[in-house]
Amino acid sequence: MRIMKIKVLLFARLREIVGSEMVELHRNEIFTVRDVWDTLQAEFPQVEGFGKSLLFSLNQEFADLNTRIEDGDELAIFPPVSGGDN
Amino acid sequence: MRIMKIKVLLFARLREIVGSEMVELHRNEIFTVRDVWDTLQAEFPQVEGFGKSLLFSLNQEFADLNTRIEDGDELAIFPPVSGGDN
Amino acid sequence: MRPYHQNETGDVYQIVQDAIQLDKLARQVSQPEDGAIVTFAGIVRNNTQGRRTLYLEYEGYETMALRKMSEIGATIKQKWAVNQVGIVHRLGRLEIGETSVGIVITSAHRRIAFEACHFAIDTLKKIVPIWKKEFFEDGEVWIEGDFTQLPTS
Amino acid sequence: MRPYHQNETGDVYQIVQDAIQLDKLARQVSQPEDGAIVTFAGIVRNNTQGRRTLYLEYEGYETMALRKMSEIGATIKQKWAVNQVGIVHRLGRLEIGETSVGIVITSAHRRIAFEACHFAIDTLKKIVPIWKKEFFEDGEVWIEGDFTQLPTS
Repeated sequence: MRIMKIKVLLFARLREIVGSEMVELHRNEIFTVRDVWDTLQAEFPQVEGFGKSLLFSLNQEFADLNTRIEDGDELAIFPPVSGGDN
Repeated sequence: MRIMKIKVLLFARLREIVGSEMVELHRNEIFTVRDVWDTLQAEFPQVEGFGKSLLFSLNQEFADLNTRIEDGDELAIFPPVSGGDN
Repeated sequence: MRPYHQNETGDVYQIVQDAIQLDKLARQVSQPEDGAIVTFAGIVRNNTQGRRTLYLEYEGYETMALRKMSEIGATIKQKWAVNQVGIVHRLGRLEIGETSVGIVITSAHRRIAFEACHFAIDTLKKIVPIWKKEFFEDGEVWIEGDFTQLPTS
Repeated sequence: MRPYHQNETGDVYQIVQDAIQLDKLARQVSQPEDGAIVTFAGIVRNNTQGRRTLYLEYEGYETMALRKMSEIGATIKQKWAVNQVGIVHRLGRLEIGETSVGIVITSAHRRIAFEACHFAIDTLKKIVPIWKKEFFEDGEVWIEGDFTQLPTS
């Protein structure tokens, strides 16, 4: 069985909580964004409370938990955006 | 009977048609803006077609044909304004 | 170049004969409480409905125009939580691309700044006694605004 | 200072690390067909609900942010008859009074320019992946936008 490697970009508070702006996950079955998020939660339990209000992007387009992932895709996970004026 | 002198400021197309930016009208009874406008039309028949869409101001506040005039008031007559962008 | 003249509340209502510097006006009226600055510049366009414009001439009833510009600012400050208002109109001959009117609204919040700035230019075009004459290759024409019955004081 | 980078349609979508010069951006994108230029500047305010702010730090997912800023411009050009769009966002540490985002919309007509500019900043705050952290005298906090289910492509 092939092991898939997925690189995940993290931003803002999520980046700080995990302590890294990029993590590489290894799993033998990764099909969707949900699989990645489950793996991330298993490896970094501190992110758990975050789940309901996170955003996902795949190859720089918004994605959701059911979006399918291919090898080499650029996945990012981040809180709701807050740029612009304050 | 006292002769009232009223100075009337004219602007834009109205100024061009009359050929002056200020006219002084003399009349023995001037009570309202309407009296001034009637006198102006009598002295400068070329302004007649203008009547329906003119604006009046008395002492730099918008006025109408029924507004009363006192000696020394600053009266102005002008077309609808068109400042700003084009 | 001299700074714009701020009145006792820090707002600017001014008529000028030379180029309007909107960025300078914005810097001058802005404060540490501002979160949003919206500006409007009215620009002399190179055409009117396809007819090629050469230049414009603006004429004003200056004392009344200044009074009406201040009135617009006072209305804005009553209606919205804006911090500062700046309205500067230029008179005389203006070339294509030049700014005839510049408006700056500062506020803590953007929606207020947009609404107030839009209101300012819409109202200016109704009540501020300034007129423009447009010069084409083959003639000239006074532009007249829409006639609206204005409130008398 | 270098000019902003205009793409093949003349629009600007850029992320910078230094001061945003909104007047320069406006001059660069403006054209003889413009009758109205509306700009928006988002400014670092000195307080949030009365609590004194020291400074802000902005962080972005730059490649995606640029893509989303271009998308906003493309949507605007589909919806309104605007001439040019310029959107510049700054990242890094910003002091009170500095501009975090600058938007310029040029159009023949003012209503269009106001609507498009307001739409641009409202949409930017929903879909452009940039975040800010606010530093107070006694702590710091990540500001998070309202969570909204975004359309997936």
